[in-house]
This record gives sequence, C-alpha cells and structure tokens, in this order.
Amino acid sequence: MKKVEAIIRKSKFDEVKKALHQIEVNFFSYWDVTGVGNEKQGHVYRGISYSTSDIQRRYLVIVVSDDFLERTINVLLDTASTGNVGDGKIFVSDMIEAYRIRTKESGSAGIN
Amino acid sequence: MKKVEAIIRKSKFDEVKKALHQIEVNFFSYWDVTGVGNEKQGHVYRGISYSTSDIQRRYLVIVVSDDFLERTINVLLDTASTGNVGDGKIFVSDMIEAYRIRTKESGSAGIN
Amino acid sequence: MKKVEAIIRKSKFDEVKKALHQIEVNFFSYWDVTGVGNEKQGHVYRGISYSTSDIQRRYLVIVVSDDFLERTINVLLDTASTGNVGDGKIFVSDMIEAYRIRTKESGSAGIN
Amino acid sequence: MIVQGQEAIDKAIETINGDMGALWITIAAILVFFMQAGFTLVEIGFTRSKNSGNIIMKNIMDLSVGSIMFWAVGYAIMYGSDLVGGGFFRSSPSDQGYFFFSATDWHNLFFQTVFCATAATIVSGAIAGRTKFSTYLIFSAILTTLIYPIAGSWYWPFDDDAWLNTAGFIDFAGSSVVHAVGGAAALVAAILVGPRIGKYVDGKAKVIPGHNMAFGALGVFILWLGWFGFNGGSQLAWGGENTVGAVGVIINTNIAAAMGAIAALFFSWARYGKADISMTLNGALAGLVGITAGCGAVNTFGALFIGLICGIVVVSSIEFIDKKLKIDDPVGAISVHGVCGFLGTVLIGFFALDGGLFYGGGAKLLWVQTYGSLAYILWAAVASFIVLFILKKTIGLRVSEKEEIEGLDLHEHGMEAYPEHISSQNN
Amino acid sequence: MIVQGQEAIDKAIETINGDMGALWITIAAILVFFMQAGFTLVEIGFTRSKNSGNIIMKNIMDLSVGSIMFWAVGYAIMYGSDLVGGGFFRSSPSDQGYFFFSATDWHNLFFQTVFCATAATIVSGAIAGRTKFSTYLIFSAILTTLIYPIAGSWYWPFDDDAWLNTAGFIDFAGSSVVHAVGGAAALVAAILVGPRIGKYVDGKAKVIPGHNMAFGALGVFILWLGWFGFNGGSQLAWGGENTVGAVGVIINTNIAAAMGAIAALFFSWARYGKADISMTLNGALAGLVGITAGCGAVNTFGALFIGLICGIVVVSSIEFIDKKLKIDDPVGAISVHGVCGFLGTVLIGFFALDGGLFYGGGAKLLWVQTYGSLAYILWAAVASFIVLFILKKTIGLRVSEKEEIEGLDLHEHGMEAYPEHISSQNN
Amino acid sequence: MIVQGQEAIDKAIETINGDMGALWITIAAILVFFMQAGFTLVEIGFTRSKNSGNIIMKNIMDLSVGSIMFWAVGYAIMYGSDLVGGGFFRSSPSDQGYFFFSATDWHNLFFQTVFCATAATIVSGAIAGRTKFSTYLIFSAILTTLIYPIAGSWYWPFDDDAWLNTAGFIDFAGSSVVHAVGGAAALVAAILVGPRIGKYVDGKAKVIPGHNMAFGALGVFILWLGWFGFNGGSQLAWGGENTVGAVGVIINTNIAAAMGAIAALFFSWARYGKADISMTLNGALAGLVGITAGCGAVNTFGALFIGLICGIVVVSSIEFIDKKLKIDDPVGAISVHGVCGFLGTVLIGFFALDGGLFYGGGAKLLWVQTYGSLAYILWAAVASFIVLFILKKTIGLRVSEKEEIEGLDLHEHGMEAYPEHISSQNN
Ligand SMILES: Nc1ncnc2c1ncn2[C@@H]1O[C@H](COP(=O)(O)OP(=O)(O)O)[C@@H](O)[C@H]1O
Ligand SMILES: Nc1ncnc2c1ncn2[C@@H]1O[C@H](COP(=O)(O)OP(=O)(O)O)[C@@H](O)[C@H]1O
Ligand SMILES: Nc1ncnc2c1ncn2[C@@H]1O[C@H](COP(=O)(O)OP(=O)(O)O)[C@@H](O)[C@H]1O
Repeated sequence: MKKVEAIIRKSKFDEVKKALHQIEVNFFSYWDVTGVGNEKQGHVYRGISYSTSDIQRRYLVIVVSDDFLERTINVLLDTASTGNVGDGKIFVSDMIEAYRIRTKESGSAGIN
Repeated sequence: MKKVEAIIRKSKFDEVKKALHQIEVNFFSYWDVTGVGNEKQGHVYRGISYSTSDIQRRYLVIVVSDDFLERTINVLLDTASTGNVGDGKIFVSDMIEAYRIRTKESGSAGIN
Repeated sequence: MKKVEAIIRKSKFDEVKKALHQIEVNFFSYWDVTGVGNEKQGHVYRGISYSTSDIQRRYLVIVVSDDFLERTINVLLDTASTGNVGDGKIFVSDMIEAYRIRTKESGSAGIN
Repeated sequence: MIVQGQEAIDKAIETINGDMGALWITIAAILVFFMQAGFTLVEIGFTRSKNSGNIIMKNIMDLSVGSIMFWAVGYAIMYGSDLVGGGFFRSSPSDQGYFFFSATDWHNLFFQTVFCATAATIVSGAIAGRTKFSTYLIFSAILTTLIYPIAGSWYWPFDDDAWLNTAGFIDFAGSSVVHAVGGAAALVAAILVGPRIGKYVDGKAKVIPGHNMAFGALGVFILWLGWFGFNGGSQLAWGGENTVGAVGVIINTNIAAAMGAIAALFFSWARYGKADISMTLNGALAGLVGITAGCGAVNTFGALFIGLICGIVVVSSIEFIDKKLKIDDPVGAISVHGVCGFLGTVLIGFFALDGGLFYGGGAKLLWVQTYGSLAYILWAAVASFIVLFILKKTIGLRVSEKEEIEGLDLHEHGMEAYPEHISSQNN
Repeated sequence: MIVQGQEAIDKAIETINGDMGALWITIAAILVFFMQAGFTLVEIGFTRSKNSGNIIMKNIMDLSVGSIMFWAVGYAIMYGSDLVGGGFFRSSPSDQGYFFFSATDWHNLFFQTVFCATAATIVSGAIAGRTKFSTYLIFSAILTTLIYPIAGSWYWPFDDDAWLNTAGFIDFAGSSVVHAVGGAAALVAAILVGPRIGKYVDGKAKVIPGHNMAFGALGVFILWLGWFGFNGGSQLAWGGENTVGAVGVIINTNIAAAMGAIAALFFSWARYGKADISMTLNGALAGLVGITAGCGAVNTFGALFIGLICGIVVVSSIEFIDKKLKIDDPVGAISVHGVCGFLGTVLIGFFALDGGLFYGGGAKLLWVQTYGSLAYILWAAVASFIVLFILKKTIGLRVSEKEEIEGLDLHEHGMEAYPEHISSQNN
Repeated sequence: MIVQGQEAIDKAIETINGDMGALWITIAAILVFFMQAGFTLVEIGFTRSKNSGNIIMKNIMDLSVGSIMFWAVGYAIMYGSDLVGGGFFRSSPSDQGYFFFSATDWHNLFFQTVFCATAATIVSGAIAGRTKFSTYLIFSAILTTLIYPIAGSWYWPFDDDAWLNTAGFIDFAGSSVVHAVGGAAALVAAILVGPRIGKYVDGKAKVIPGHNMAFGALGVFILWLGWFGFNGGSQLAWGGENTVGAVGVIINTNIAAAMGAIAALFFSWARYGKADISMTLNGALAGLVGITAGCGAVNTFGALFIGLICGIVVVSSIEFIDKKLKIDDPVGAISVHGVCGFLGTVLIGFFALDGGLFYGGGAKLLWVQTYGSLAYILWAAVASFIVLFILKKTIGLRVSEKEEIEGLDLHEHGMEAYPEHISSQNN
C-alpha cells in the first residue's frame, strides 16, 4: 500500500480529478495549501509592488494499493503538468495499514 | 512510533475527540479537507440539481507510540462510525522520529 | 529522502521561513491546522468563559534529501521555539520517491 | 377679511404640515424597512455559517409574507372599528366593511407594515439553527396576520376603543407592542423548539460562537440607523411642535443606544475580564429597545438612565437565560427585545416627565405601564404557545438531527451559503 | 383683495410644494444611489471569490464614469430640444445651446444620474468573471453617454417630441427605459463575451456556485430599499395628490417585491424540491423590476399579480437561458432586468386601471406597451452589439484563459479580495 | 390689509421652511450617522482579520462615547458665547449658563453629534492593529469632548466671536474642521504608537494586505452615501435658494467623488501597472474629503478639478507616507482626511467663484484658507500630542508584542471575529 501526495495547481484540479476517475482511482482527499518553491507571483498593494513565492496550491492525498501506484503517478504527471515553473510535486511513501471506518475492514479493502 | 491519519465526518469530531481524551491521547492536529469517495451529496443551485462526491471531512493526524496504536485505532473505528457510506478511513504509517520544539526532546518524549 | 512535518506557532512562521531560506531549503508546503495539546487559550463569549486546547497552528511539509535532514531539523528547533508550552512538534518519516511534475524528473531532482 | 385670510393661511399650513408629515413617515418607514437587513446580519453573524442561508430565507420571508398578510388582513384587524371580548378583538375589520383593506392612507399602511415585519423577525433569531423552515413560515404568517395586529389594536389606533390607550398606557413606538410581543413569542418558541445540539452538554452551557462579528456589527449599525425611523417616525407628524418632538425623540434614541453600549461594555468587561464584543453590540440594541416606549415621554437624562439600566440588565439577562434557565437563544433576542422591551415600558413609570414617579407623578403610571406590558407579554406568549404547540404536534418544529448537524442550508435549501469557505466548525 | 390673498397663498403653496418635491426627489436619488452598493453585493455574492475585486471596480467605475459622462453629455442628449431621425435623436443637446450642460435643476440631474448608473451596472453582472476591465470601462462609458440617454429621450422628457410619450406609452420608473435596456445590453454582452470556462462541459450546464449568500442577501435588501426611491421618486413631486401618488407607488413596489419573492420561493421549491435561496432573492428583484413600469398605473391587486407573474417567470427564464440557450449569466441579470422589465411593461396593458385590458380598456394600451418595450430592447441590443462587436475585433472582450482561471483580481488588479481566505474553489 | 396678508404668508413660509430645513438636517444627520458603519467596514476590510473585532469596538465606542460627551460637554464648548485666549476657547459653555447643555435645537445637536463622532473615528483607522483599547477609549473621549469642539468653535457658530468666520475662512462642511483635524490627530497618533510588527523590515515597507475588499468597498459606498448628508446637510436649511444650494452641493460632492475615483484609478494604473482596488476606493474618499470645504463655493467644474487633484495626490501621499516617512497607516486615513482635507480647503482659494484666484479674486482668500487650515492641523496635532504623550508615559499606547501578534481580538476581547475562518495570515 502506498500513499501518494501530490501538490498541484488549483487550476489543474478538475482535469486531474477526471483523469483519476478514468483509471478508477475514485478515492482521495484534498485541501488547499500554500506552496513555497520556484514560481513567483507578482502583486501590487497600495503602492508597493512585490513578488511572492507563496502560492496557493492543492494538496491531494491518495492511498493506493501497490499495483495502482504506477498508473496513478503517470496520470498525475500527465494531467497536472503545464510545462511552466510551479507545476508541483508528487511524493510517494509507504503505508502500513488502512481501515474503512464504516465496516472496520482493513488491508486493501480499507482503501477504497 | 506510528502516524495515524484519520479522515472522519465533521459531525463525529466532538465524539471522537472526547473518546481520544479518555484513552489519554491528548495530542493531535486536525484540519478540514474535501473527500472524494463513495458518498454522494445532493445540491440544487439556480435550477440545476447535481450530486457531488466532494464532501467536507475532517483530517486528523495523531502520532502515537507503538503501544498506543491499537487502542487509538479502536477508539477511532468505534466512535467515528455511523454505519453509513462516508464514514471515512484510517491510515497507519511509520514515523522515524519526533521532536518537541520547546524542549528539543526527541523519541517518545517528543510525541506528547 | 525524508519527509519533515513541523507543527509550529503561526506567529513564528515568518522567522522559520527566513531561516529555512538561509540554509537553502527553498521548497515546502504549508497550511493551517488546529492543534490539540498541552497549551490552553482563554476565551469569553456572551457570559461564558472557557479555555480551549484547540489552537490554530501552522503545518509545514518539507521533503528533503537525507543530507539536508539534520540542518533542517536544527533550524526548525531553533527558530520555532519560544520556550513556552505550545511550541509544537517535528515529525520525520521516510519518503520513497519524489517527482517534479513539470519535468517528470524523480529522485532528489524531484525534491526542489 | 384678514381673519379670513389667516384662516386660509392656517388651512394651507395644515395641508402642508400633513404633506410634510407624510414625507417624514414615509422616509421613517423606509428606514424601518432597512432594519430587516440589520436583523438578518445580526442573526447571521451571531450563529454558525452552516445556517446562514436559512436565516436569510427566514428574514426575507418575514418581510414578504408579513407585507402581504398585514396589508390583506392585519391592518384591518388592527384599525377596524367595533370591538368584542372586552376590547380584545376588533370585529369589523375595517370601516369600509370588507376584509381586504384598501386604505388610501398609504404612508400609515407602509409604516405599520414594516413594524409588523419587525415583530415577526425577532422570533427568527431566537430559534435559529434548528427550526424547520416550513413550520417557521406558517408561524410567521400567523404572527403577522393575527398575533401582532391584535396586540397593536389595543393601543395604536389611539381611539376610545383601544383599551390600553384609554387606560393611559404609554408606549410611544412599541417597546411592548412590538418588542416585548416579539420577545415573548421568541421565548415560547425557543423553549418549545429546544436548544441546538451541543449547546448543553451534561447540564452545562457550551459556547457556540457566532461566525462573523463584522456582519453582526454592520447589522447593529443598520438597526441603530433604522431605529431613528422607528422611534422618530412614530411621532406620526412633522411641522411645528411635531418637528421638535420627532427630533427630540431621535436624540433620546441615540443617547439611550450609546449609553446602553457603554454600560454593557463596562459591565461585561468588569464581569468577564474582557471587553466583550457581542455583549456591547447587544447593549446598544438593549438601549434602543428600552427607549422605544419612552422616547417621547422622558427627557435626555431619562434616556441616559434607561440606556444605562437596559445595557446592564441585558448582559445579566443573557447570562441568566443561557446558564440558569438553559434556554438557547443564539442572538439574545429574548433578553434584548423581551426583557428590555418590558423594562423600557415600565421605566416610563419612573422617568416620564408627566406622571413619572421620579417627577412626582405617583405610582399610577407605573402600575398602568406594568400591567399593560404584562398584558402584551401574556398575549404573545399564550397565542404563540397555542400555535407552536399545534405545529409541534402536527408537522413538527425541528429538523432531524442529521439535518441540524450538517446544516439547514444543505438540507432545507440544497446549498451552502459560503461554498468556497473551508470552515473549522465541528459540524 | 381676498382673491388676491388666495392667489398669494396658492403661489406660496406651489413654491413650498416645489421645495418639498425637490426634497423628496433628492432623498429618493440618494436611495437610488445606494442601489450601486446593492448591485455590487449581489454580484459579488453570486460569483466566485477570485473575481470579487474586479466586480467592485466595475461597479465603482459604472457610478463614477456614469456620473461624469451623464452630467457632461448624457443629460443634454436626454433632455435637449430639437429632434432628428423621426424623434430618434435630439440634435441640440441643450436649451442653452452648448454641449456641457449646466442645469440648475440639480435635483433632477442627480436623480437622472443615479438612474443612468443603474442601467450601466446591470450589464456588469451578466458578464462577470471573464471580461477585460479596460473593455468594460469603455462600454460602460458609451452606455452612460449615449445608449441610455437616447433611450431616455424617447419618453422621459415628457414633451411632445418624445415619441413614446406621445404614443401613450406608460413606464413610470423605467421597467423598459432602464431595466429592459440594461437587460438587453446584458444579453448581447453575455453572448458576445461567451460563457465562463467550466460553465458548459460537454454541452451540459454546470453549477458555479456564488461564494457568499450573505452578501447576496444584503445586496437584495439594499436594492429593495433603493427601489422605494427609484419608483417613489419617479413621482417627481410631493404634496397634495402627489403625496398619495408617491406613497401608493411605494406600497405597490413593496407588495410586488414581496409577492415576487414568495412566488419564486414556492415555484422553485415545488420544482427542485428545495427552498432555493438565490432564486428567492432573484424573485424579489423580479417583482421590483416588474412593478417599476406600472407602479403608478395599477392598484395594489395589480401589483400583487405582477409580482406573482414575475416571480414565477424569472425562475423559468433563468433556467431556460442557462440550460437551453446556454448563455452564461452568473447573476440572472438578463432574466431579472431584461425579461421582467419587458414583462412588467407589457402587463400594464392588462392591469392599468386606466386603459388596461382587464379594466375594459381594450387592447390599444397593450399594443403600445408591447411595441414600446420592444423598441427599447431592440435599440439597446443593436447599439450594444455594434459597440461590443467593434471592441471584440479591436482590443478584445475577454481576458486570457490563464487570467480567467487564476482570477481577474490577481491579474487585472494585482491582488486578492480576501487574501487570508483559503478558498476551496477549484481555480 | 393685503400687505398684512402678505406678511402673514411670509411668516408662514418662514415657519414651514424652518420645518423643512429641520427635516432635511435630521435626514442628513441620519445619513452621516450611517458613515460610522462605513468607516468600520473600510477599516475592517483594509486590515487583518485578527483585529476586526477590535475595530468594531473602537468604532461603536467612538459613536457611543462621542454621542454622550458631545451632548454633555462638547456642544456647549462649541457654541458657548464668551471667548478667552484671543478667541481660542469659549469660556461660558452655553447661553443657559450651565455645563450640561439642554438645547432645544435638537436637529442641530444631532447633526453636530454625528459630525463629532466622524472626527473621532478617523483616528481609529490609522492606529489599527496595535493600540490598547482602553487607551484608545480615553483618547477618543477627549477628542470628542475637547479637541474637536474647540476646533468647531473657531468657525461653525458663524458668529462674530468665531475668529476664522470673521476672517472670511470658507469650510462649508469641514474639510479642515472635521477631516484635517481628524487626519492630524491620526498622524500624531500613528507616529506615537509606531508601526505594526512586520510592517517595516530592514528599513523596507512591507505589505500587510487588508483581509476583505468587499467590506472595504461596501464601506466606501456607505461613506459616499453618507457624504450627501454630510455636505448637503451643511446647508443647514431647505426651501427656496437653500434647496438649490443644498442639491448643488450634492452634485458637486458626487462629481468630486467620481472624479477622485477615476483619477486614482488611472494614476495608480499607470504607476503600478495594475488597476489598484484599494487606491481607487481611497480616491473616491479623497474626492469626497476634498470637496467638503468647497462644495458650496465652487461650481461643478471646480468640483471636477478638486476631485481630480485629490484623487492623484492621495495616491502619491499614501505611497510617500508609507515608504518614505515610514508611518504605518493601514487605511490611509492621514492621506485621505489629513492631506486631502488640507488640500480641499486651500483649493477653494483657487476655485471659489467668489474670491478664488482663478476667478479673479486675488490671493487673499487663498491666504486665509491656508492659514486657517494650518491652524486646525496645528491645534489638532499639538492637542493630540499632549494627550497621547501623557497616555504613553502612563498607561501606554500599545498592546504587548504577543497580543499584537496573536491578535487584539483574542487578547483584548477574548474571542475571534470569524472563529470558523481558517486564515492564512502569518500571525
Ligand atoms: N521539497 C518539497 N517539499 C514540500 N513541498 C514542495 C517541495 N518542493 C516543492 N513543493 C511544492 O510544490 C510547489 C511547486 O514547486 P515549484 O518549485 O514552484 O515548481 P516546480 O516544481 O515546477 O519547479 C511548491 O509551491 C510547493 O508547494
Ligand atoms: N484511498 C483514499 N485515499 C485518501 N482518502 C480516502 C481514500 N479513500 C477514502 N478516502 C476519504 O474517506 C472519505 C470517505 O470515504 P467514502 O468512500 O465516501 O466512504 P466509505 O469509506 O464509508 O466507503 C472520502 O471522502 C475521502 O476523504
Ligand atoms: N502526537 C501528536 N500528533 C500530532 N500533532 C501533535 C502531537 N503532539 C502535539 N501535536 C501538535 O503540536 C501542538 C503543540 O503541542 P503542545 O502539547 O500544545 O505544546 P508542547 O509541544 O510545547 O508541549 C499541538 O497543538 C498539536 O497541533
């Protein structure tokens, strides 16, 4: 079981979500975060121009079984990309166990 | 040391929190996320009815020492459940190290 | 590759960020969470005084290569601390893989 | 001939004063109308975000249903002529003898309509967050069609048949007729509907913080603004003596509101150690409700003291109702409108320049004020109880637990008020 | 001598009534001015947070540019004397014979200025979230300088040269002159600008929820408030008959708005199974737009029915335009102002006490109302099309895809409206 | 006899005009009252959410404390008779000879009270986010009791003793008397309190974005609305010439505000490359402040130019004060009220139809305007300095660092303004 964490552009979310559904990854959680990285965004406020690297991003957590991992990563890499600085990152880590609260099932039955 | 991530119904949060306190798990962090899963929620807006699987949930992160793991999971499974689709998930993963910033302690002293 | 998760005071964030930049950790994501722990905060509302341990905190996720780990931890321990209850925690876990979406690079090239 | 000329001039002045009076009443009514927005904002601000849309709907409907029903039926009941039941009920709803009233005194109808909508909207706040929308609509319609108009008919037609008018009762703009009536209905409704889930846990009152103090404050400013129309307009005239009268009323209104806010601030500050925002806002409203009855009968010093008393009492009353009586009133409507409405009416017995105890008038006025105000509270409470009890036994007063926890907006209205807003509320 | 005295008295009364009329018109204009805030809030509330700042700017500029241009040019075009092109255009922009009008009838200029700004602001809502700010500014300036003043000149100078006035057309406060004109311009603009990204996916209409219903509701309350000035002020006088007239107009306005809200509530409730908040708010506005033409010509029952019809039609119309015509109008401006503006004008043909079909007046008025309103819609549509088409081919109507997705606030204005607000919107 | 008749008619007209004037002043005062809500919203919107509740409290208390103190003491100081210190101070606070004034000219008291509250509230914005609430309350009380009333006494009693009135100084509605006084006090206060933590880092000005532009914009609309009362009401009469005068004032007010917004928009757009929202909003306010002195003395073209100049100057001034002087004024109060108040007063010297340099009046008026306005600024600055300096040395001006960082709402008021709102601000 793996945990995939993806930090993507908010504007790409709809596309990513659709693509995930197509490969039958119908289960994930997401929220909005601020990302610090290479991309910069220009602002003006009351006479002060400034550029910030604190940009709103969307954070997705998708726990998948090992055999789903590759295609999930691929779909994310393909659909979340614009080619411009700031497209985001994907992180993969190990997950020991998963439970579905409703049924108390665990293991891969707990994932989705 | 284990990291327990629980995605639960917001409406169950108060109960869960109380139950965690009872087993002396007095330390965790939480925030609100949108979950995509089996549950659907009906909406109407300006003449368009639609149902969405994007539902607000609460995300809990609880880092516990290994001997606390089981009871934490059990309490979560028990109190967060309603029996209806959408009760959420619990994920468990490994944590290498923990530090308490105030005292710079690490190890299990760093958890709570 | 390691994942550093730090839960800090919101008021310390600016300092922490500056310090991270100084050791060239220019890449992370953060969001606001509510933390439950030892610290208590007093409130009054319409005649009811109450004290709550649910306090707003900032959650940082920094994925670093192994050789950056130590100095990252040290910087966090140093700059996020006030010495008062409620300074927060740092958690370290293992990360299997990282990808940069823009270039599809993986490994340590994927981190920053 | 000059005499004749003077007569003609006097007649002309009278006509013009009539027109000026109508202008003032119309403008005052427009200000009172705006109070609906104020009530809506205070209620939204003092409750959780998951019910904001429902509060909007209740307030829009109070106004809409109230405007139609009061025009169609209520006005006739309030100003009709013959009386039955010891003056309790006007039998012939209108001089014209037909049910749907077609007044030509439009400005009076307008002014009374917005007053009626105010009375209805008071209840909304006290039962926010758990009441069924359909049930609320029915109750609101009955309140604007019957309960409030009958209350009004006891005093405001200012004719011999209005028993409280004959008794010498003083309630210039409705501390009792509008606010205590609304507050009493709110009390009964809040008891019958019961507290919100999570408000009382193991017998202890919990805090459910309002989600937006800025809306609350804007609402209070709008209400304060509208009250200049509410009280000032109740002079029902402009020109000559009436000009001085109406603006004097406005000064009293402003002084009482200001003093109410200051009193609530310092009293709650001393009591809780913090300068409590929502209590200060309630203090201003308490001063406004309190001076509503007496704004034409007391002088500025009287207004100052009425504001002071109401500002202190409202803080204690909110605490008492919440902690001791364990009645869940999210916005403090019962204390602000009910308690201070009663208090303001009774305090005239002390502070009235003409007849007040402190000005050598004896206890007679005090007695009339007390039983008059109690009569209003009793009527509103009993009538509301009957209506709400029947509704409770039939279609029910409350939404289901699931609906309440997930929010009325989602279940009653199929949407969220702030869909982009990630909220940290627990349910 | 007495006769002379009476004459002097009559003259004095006339003067005073003139002053009272000016007072009422001024106050009414101030109320109409406030409608700008109402429009802004409704538009902000019904759209996404990433464009709120842009909406603020468009509305502030409608008012600012409109105030300057209407004073400088528009007023002269609207009230100038000689007519050319079959009464289509007033050639000599002002009696004084110079372009920049220097009226001394300030209160009339003020009242007309805020009306003009209203017409402009209607368009803003229909094209929210994707339109270039600079382009919008130009269009808004042309609308307030030419399109609206020419429309106004057909009827409101109330002189022999105003062709619709001569034809017996009735549009008391501008269901057609202001609202249908604004609505028709909004329709053309919404078509030419095209829908927001993500609004129509695979040929199906998607929901893009507004981000703040509380702002939307406050906006509607403010608009309702302002409408008392909009309609009541259009009596353009106070005193004697005019007092009754103006307040009667206000009663009609209130009844139609209330009925519109109720009708939209129950119609959408029955249709969608939920008590739809945004439709109910639109219903109140629909009733207000609908009664604007006839508020001086129908009685209270007429107002009730006009409100009822508009409240139902607006719901169907919003659905039809959104789902069938696939025109993206985030706030429903086309339906509220365009459709109900037309409807309200035409319904006078049925409900007018004097000349209405239901009151035995035959079909003549109905016919005048219909072609008059259509003439307005045609003019506004054609003129807007020409202007917008040229703008489209030159500087362009729309922001880039990236700008639209990331928000107009960030790209057009370099900032966010709620920078501390973590939003859950997708882009 | 007819002559006698005419006399009687004239007397009647005079009485009626008096009543109409009182009606207008009362309504105008109600509009000015509402400006408090506008100031509150602008301040809330332009600062961070963690201090919103504190801003609400400061504004509610400005109004409340100001209403009581101005009635009790301030009015007497402002309109009392005998003068000492070269006309600096009125010794006998009232004609009636006692301290607590019991005016019967209620409408004047009301109008002046809301003006006084306005002057106090200007300061609040400039020191938002770091000032101790208790200290602020004391300063606000002194400002409304002494500082502002003495300023007012120099000009507004319009009697021979008012030295600036005798000097021929023109300040119709208070660009100097109210706004420059408030702005100068704000300047001194902002310097003494010091900048917010994080505003200047390593000698460079940082951006601390306001958290809600929608509140800011609504606030500006409400202020603009209120200003029609502020300026128009300062005619202090209605009827005949006064009608034209008051509405002409309103037109000037509207034109200057519109032009101020347009000027600030295009100037900041050209300067920063983006159409800056908060600067445009400030531009409208700058135009309003600027025209306040001259709205009765200039024509519409004059108003246009005053708006234009103020709209440009306010942008540069905000930048200069922020970046060069390094004075932290979150809402731009010093620039809007102080700088444009001074500017507006002085520009009368150029644009006054009667006595202005551009109309052949020579430099005399310009000179009077300049030293008059400077006298006001000096008085307010010195008086504020003394009061604030004493407060600084005794109870202190600022909250602790921890309180400031975590928010005044939490520490001063024990709560959060938006408790469900997860904010992304850094502290
Ligand atoms: N090492 C990291 N740890 C956590 N988040 C990261 C890390 N590196 C990048 N991110 C996230 O990814 C986002 C995009 O990264 P950025 O460097 O701007 O663009 P790119 O990946 O195209 O070079 C950042 O805003 C941040 O949210
Ligand atoms: N594999 C997953 N990875 C991340 N989050 C998940 C995953 N599966 C479920 N969730 C979260 O759990 C929530 C509940 O899941 P859902 O499928 O609706 O109900 P149930 O678990 O009862 O079948 C989802 O809304 C989502 O937030
Ligand atoms: N075991 C844990 N798992 C997750 N979050 C934790 C844990 N322990 C502490 N935290 C987070 O750290 C914050 C600070 O902890 P607290 O106990 O208040 O102070 P301290 O660490 O100084 O004793 C908490 O509010 C919570 O957000």
